[in-house]
Amino acid sequence: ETFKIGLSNGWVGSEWRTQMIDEAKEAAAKWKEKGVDVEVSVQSANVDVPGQIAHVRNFIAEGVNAIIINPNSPTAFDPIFAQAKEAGILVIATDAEVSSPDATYVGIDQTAWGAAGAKWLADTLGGKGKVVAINGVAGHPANEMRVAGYKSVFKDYPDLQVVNEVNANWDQAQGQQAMQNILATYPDINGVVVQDGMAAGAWKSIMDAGKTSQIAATGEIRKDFIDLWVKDKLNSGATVNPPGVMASALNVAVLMLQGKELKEPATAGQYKNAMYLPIPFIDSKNLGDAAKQLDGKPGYYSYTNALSIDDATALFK
Amino acid sequence: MTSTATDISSPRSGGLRSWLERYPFLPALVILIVLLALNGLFSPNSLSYRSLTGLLSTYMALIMLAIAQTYVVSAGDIDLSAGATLSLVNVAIVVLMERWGGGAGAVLLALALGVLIGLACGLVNGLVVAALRLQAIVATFATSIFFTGLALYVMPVAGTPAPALFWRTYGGRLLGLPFVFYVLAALAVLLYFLSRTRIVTELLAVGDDQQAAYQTGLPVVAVRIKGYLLCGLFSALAAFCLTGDTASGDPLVGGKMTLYSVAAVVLGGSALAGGWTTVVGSLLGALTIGLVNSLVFFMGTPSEWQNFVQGLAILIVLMAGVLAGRRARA
Amino acid sequence: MSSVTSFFKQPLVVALILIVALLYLGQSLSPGFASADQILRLLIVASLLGIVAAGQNVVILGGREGIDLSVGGVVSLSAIIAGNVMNGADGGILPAVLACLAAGAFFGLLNGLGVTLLRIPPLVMTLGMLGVLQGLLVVIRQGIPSGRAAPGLSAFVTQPLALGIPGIIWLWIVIGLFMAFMLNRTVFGHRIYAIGSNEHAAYMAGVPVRLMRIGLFMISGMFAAIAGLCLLGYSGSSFANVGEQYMLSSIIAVVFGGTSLAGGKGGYTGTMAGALLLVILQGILTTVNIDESGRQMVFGATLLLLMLFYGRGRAMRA
Amino acid sequence: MSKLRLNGVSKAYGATLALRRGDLEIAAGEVHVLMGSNGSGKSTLCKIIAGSVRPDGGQILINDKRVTISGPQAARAAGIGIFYQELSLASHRSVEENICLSALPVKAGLFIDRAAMKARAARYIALFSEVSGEGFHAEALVGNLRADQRQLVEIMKALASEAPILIFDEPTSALDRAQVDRFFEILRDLKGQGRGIIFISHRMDEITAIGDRVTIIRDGETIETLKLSETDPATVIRLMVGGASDMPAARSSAPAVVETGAQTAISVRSLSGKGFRDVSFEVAKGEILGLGGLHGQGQSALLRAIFGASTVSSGEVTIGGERYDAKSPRDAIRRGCAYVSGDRGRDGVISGRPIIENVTPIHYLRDRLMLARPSSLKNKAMPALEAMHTKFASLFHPINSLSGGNQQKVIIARWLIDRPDVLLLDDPTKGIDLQAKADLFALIRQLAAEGLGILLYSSEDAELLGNANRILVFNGGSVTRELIGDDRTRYNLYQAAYEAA
Ligand SMILES: Nc1ncnc2c1ncn2[C@@H]1O[C@H](COP(=O)(O)OP(=O)(O)OP(=O)(O)O)[C@@H](O)[C@H]1O
Ligand SMILES: Nc1ncnc2c1ncn2[C@@H]1O[C@H](COP(=O)(O)OP(=O)(O)OP(=O)(O)O)[C@@H](O)[C@H]1O
Ligand SMILES: [Mg+2]
Ligand SMILES: [Mg+2]
Repeated sequence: ETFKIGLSNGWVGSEWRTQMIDEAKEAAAKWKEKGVDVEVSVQSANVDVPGQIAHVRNFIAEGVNAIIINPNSPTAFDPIFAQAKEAGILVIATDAEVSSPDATYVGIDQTAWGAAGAKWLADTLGGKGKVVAINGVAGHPANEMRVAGYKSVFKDYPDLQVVNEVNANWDQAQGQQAMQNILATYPDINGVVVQDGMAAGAWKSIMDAGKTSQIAATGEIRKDFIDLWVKDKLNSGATVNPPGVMASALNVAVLMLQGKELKEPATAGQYKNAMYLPIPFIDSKNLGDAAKQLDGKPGYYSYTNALSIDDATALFK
Repeated sequence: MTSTATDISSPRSGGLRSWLERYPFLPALVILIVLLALNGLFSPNSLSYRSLTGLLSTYMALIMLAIAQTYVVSAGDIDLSAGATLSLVNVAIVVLMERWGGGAGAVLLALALGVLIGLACGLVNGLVVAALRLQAIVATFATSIFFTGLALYVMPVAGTPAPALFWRTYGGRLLGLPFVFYVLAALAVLLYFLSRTRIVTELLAVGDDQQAAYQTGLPVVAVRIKGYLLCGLFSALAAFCLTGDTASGDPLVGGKMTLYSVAAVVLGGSALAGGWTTVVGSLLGALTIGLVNSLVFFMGTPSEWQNFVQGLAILIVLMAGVLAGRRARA
Repeated sequence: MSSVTSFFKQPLVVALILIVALLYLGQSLSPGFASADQILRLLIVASLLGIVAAGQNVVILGGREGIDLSVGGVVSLSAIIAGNVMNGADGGILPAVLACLAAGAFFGLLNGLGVTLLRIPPLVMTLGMLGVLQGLLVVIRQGIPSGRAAPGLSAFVTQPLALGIPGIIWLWIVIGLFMAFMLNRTVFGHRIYAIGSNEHAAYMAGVPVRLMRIGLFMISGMFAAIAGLCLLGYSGSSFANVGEQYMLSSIIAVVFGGTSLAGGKGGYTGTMAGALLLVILQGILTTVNIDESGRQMVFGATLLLLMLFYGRGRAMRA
Repeated sequence: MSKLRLNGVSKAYGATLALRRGDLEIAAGEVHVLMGSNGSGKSTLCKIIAGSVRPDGGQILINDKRVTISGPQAARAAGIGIFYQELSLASHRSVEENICLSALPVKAGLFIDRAAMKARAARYIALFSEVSGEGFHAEALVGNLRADQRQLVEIMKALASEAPILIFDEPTSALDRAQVDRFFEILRDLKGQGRGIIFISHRMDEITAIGDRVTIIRDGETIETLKLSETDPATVIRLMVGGASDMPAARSSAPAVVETGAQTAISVRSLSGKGFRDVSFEVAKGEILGLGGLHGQGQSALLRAIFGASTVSSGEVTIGGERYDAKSPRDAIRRGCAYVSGDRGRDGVISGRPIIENVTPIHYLRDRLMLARPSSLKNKAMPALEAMHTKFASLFHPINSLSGGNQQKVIIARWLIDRPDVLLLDDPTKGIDLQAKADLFALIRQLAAEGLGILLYSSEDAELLGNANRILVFNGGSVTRELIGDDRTRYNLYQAAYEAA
């Protein structure tokens, strides 16, 4: 059996994205051992939305069997996915959900991701105190879902007060600067909900201000940060959005191409086309394990996990 | 007045040079044809009727945006808010179409309002740049932030779908031909008539030497504002095309397109300094960007090198465009 | 009387007045904003921007629509190079500085060659170079083990060095003095203004125009590289796209400082104030609790409003 | 009834009082000459009438009715057409578009009526068809034209306004004799049609040839209006410079030929390049070699090539006996060459920068300076500026605050700080007033006497005849005649220039 799968990534501004592609390629290689020839064809470069639509067109022209996309927009691909489907191509989105009924989402539930961090923080703070949130790019669906996630949790903690929410565009330095400004004007905060790489920045500011012991904040999953976490015994908890999501999506895609059917059809999420993967969580309890997994990896390498072929097979009839 | 002319150059207009003077987009056309050929070489499928139609419909938005940019560049200005204007119009028309029920009437009314919004954005830019005399690069960057804020206010998160009527029309066929061909034809007619208008000549004269144009008696401020209005208009049209192709609203969709629109203008053979521009060139330039991206893929570039090769290819094509364009004027 | 008004029309004076006003506003909106500690921290952030803006400044002063959009890419690249060269060890700081400066100078050289030999407009050349740099970042990150700052570098950026003031702020002050001296008291500085205001006349007066312009882009690349190095010290570890935010903000800082984008007019002292102004404004906007859409609208409108104080073009009618 | 009357118009640029009290009265059917030394406010006055400068006070009356001119557009509507001293052309537009730009003919309210535009432009182009030179046609891009051709376009543009009041601010500064003659014929025609014409020139012969009345402006103030037929040049000049100061030396007799045997300063052998070919000559130390002929016959091109600003295709140049191939002006300057261009806007003025930075760039290079110490630079700059009698408030004021002529003096002064061996003068007096010209030529002769070799190209015959020891007449890019000794007459110069090449 031979399957040709196109991987499209429209933004290369973070190491997480390159790791995502690498892991997906490795996953494809693993299928060889099972006698399935999975050939991946990758388009990964900074493009605008039309540019990524062109990615999909290129794949259609190339005649791939399936397309796995980390989309630059949740909604912009509806017409082109329809065309892909017409051409008999399986479309799977990962990392960010898409509205197209012609695609399946395989990845984590970003709302649950946001909620998990918030839950940890609320419990850590004993359900009371002052909290600030440092969010990603306003208007970006993944960000808005995560925001909705933490809001839904904090709603249940009346003594927990969110005093300010700012956006630092998923940029570590901007996260650091935002935290610094916040610390100056809200010297008495107890907790911070912060996403991804910005967490490293925020923690840097917290440490520079000498407030490491007074503040609990969510963390992130790169080795550099985990090392710091271990060394300075930070009061942190990190929800994991593993870069392995695309590898998971690829395994699911191959099984679907083989004509297998999901035990539970992918009907979750706001667009009723999602299949959610489990979301790992790192806190003081399993920090050691996480650190072990990352041992010997470069500093920007993210803690990861993915559905193995067997895990994925188990999801199918 | 530091013109590039020297009084020793012989003012002969021979062969190639006079061709280039008349059709400054020729180099861009050559580059485009070469890229098409290369794409076809690596992936014959990419030259199919279907693929070419797809290329056109996907890059129609960038084409419109590049043309929008060309009009302000003509007058020696620049608009870094073109992409944000596109986003704003995109979310506004999607929200309006949805609110009004998505029927034909609603679609047309929303489009009409979209044009007005584009014009309004153009007017704001024109006022701050020409009337208040702020420096175009920074002032339009500031307005781009403002417009993005507005777009986020109108639609806090991407997601609202456009009515099927709208995008099915745009992506569909009419009398056996893809609808984008009609869009292209209409665009060609519009550009032809615009090129014959007084305003375009006046924009170019202003871009050439603003003080001289003023002393000649041209209403420089009004002319520049009109340039921004044209830019706003075409940004709105770009938003229509994008909405047709993406069938949804996204408050951030245009952000990355601004710099590509500037690149497309230069690729096409226009002088960024103003006074010498070609809308046809900008159209070709936008397609060139699309083809470079595809070519990098079809050549089989390893994924980690794709961004680099793409950047390098665009830089090289930019250089080629500028060099050829300069030959035309030198 | 007229000397009083002209005093208040100087960009630097305007910027300083605005800085004080903004700090006051910040303090009243969110108490604690103008505390000494916070001002120092704002100064650290401003100095990062200010160092990038120094290079941007000379390129803009040199005219011919001079602008360097590739600074963001160079900042990122330099942070990554520095992180790997020093790899968390103080002994690696000096080699890292040299490596970064070399890289910055190299890409500046490429920009300069494109602009002078091929006569590509700077906006286009440096925009293209930015694309190349972003691609290069992806490529080199692939095979790279680490990006950690040396403790010495981090301390230099974030910890007090002398008189309670961090080293990076001292560095910025030194750069400010150096720039003022270079622009006003050296032949090189005068020549920058000369090529900025009338390139051809400068050429006819024996100024090595191309060499100069290549030099300006190299200076810009090197300042961006220094900023990238300091940014690594600031954030502790390097990551892709660290420098992205400096592309347009460095230009805004220069414009806020009263330098004309047309070239040949302006200076660096104003730019320093401009950088500080921008950082304070962003700081205030972070601390006030409003919606992001509102924040962006306020930010955009405030930028426009502040620009009204400077950099307004000449009226057509004298 | 007067077509145009100005009463006490004034204008200050910051601290500089450009125009103190401008009074002027133009009658129908006259060519009214404005005379005044550099910086006396002539251009300012014209620009006020044309609406591109806002006056601070005073009245403007057109046909005896008080008007407010709010801008160039309003001026046009009020019936005023103008030729700007610094031109107002769009270099990437064609000749015809430039001519019609201010009022492009439209049809259907939107579209340019190209046929109408072509027809209109053709009328004005035809006026100069005999003298406009090679490469001049309706569709040529203005940027591709020579300086004199561009000036013709500006003239056509002014004429195309068909305005009852026409202003010409130094329209002839780059024109050759034939072009000037043609222009004057047209002016006489317009006069016949009853237009009121303001004409500015620093050339006395032109003024007497075309003017009816002259208004003299000194230091921004109207001094007097005279009928030219009732006065003589000496009176006019006396009024211009003010009673006290001495008159510029009356046209001195041409200097003698430098005796052979003097050392050679520069020698040029079979030099060819863009715009000139096979030019050979030698200039002795102490000699002033004139380059004559019509405009654009290769004189400028030759000087620029020697200076390294354009390429040489064959031949050689030696300075002081040494082979010299300047690849750039920088090279040339290092080897003791100096070049003064008449096109100061393009080649000279570093606009917006202080006067001191405009005087010192050559000194920086010759002395290989790294640091710029204001005090020591000032000591160097002052004598050079004083030698030119430059008027300025302070060395640290921007050069733009000076009038055109004074700017030119600053540009010349930059070459005098460190003495060059060879001085190339490319129409150096363009836009300089009579007094300054006299100063300049006195200086040039003195420099020659000190042993410099000087090459002088001038579009004014009198300057050549009065100062050059020898004159090479250029035609079609090569030297067609050499005038020595008593051959140096206006007649011979004229004849050689017009000979078919
Ligand atoms: N032949 C020329 N005629 C007029 N202007 C020129 C000429 N050559 C160059 N220039 C102008 O001068 C600028 C710089 O020229 P050029 O690059 O030769 O100087 P440079 O190489 O820096 O000097 P040098 O050779 O002394 O080091 C050009 O961009 C152009 O505007
Ligand atoms: N834009 C300006 N800014 C400041 N001062 C100016 C400006 N234009 C002219 N001036 C000053 O106004 C005065 C008159 O200048 P104007 O150009 O009218 O002189 P002019 O009589 O035309 O001289 P010329 O014969 O040299 O052309 C001069 O002293 C000049 O310095
Ligand atoms: Mg004048
Ligand atoms: Mg050179």
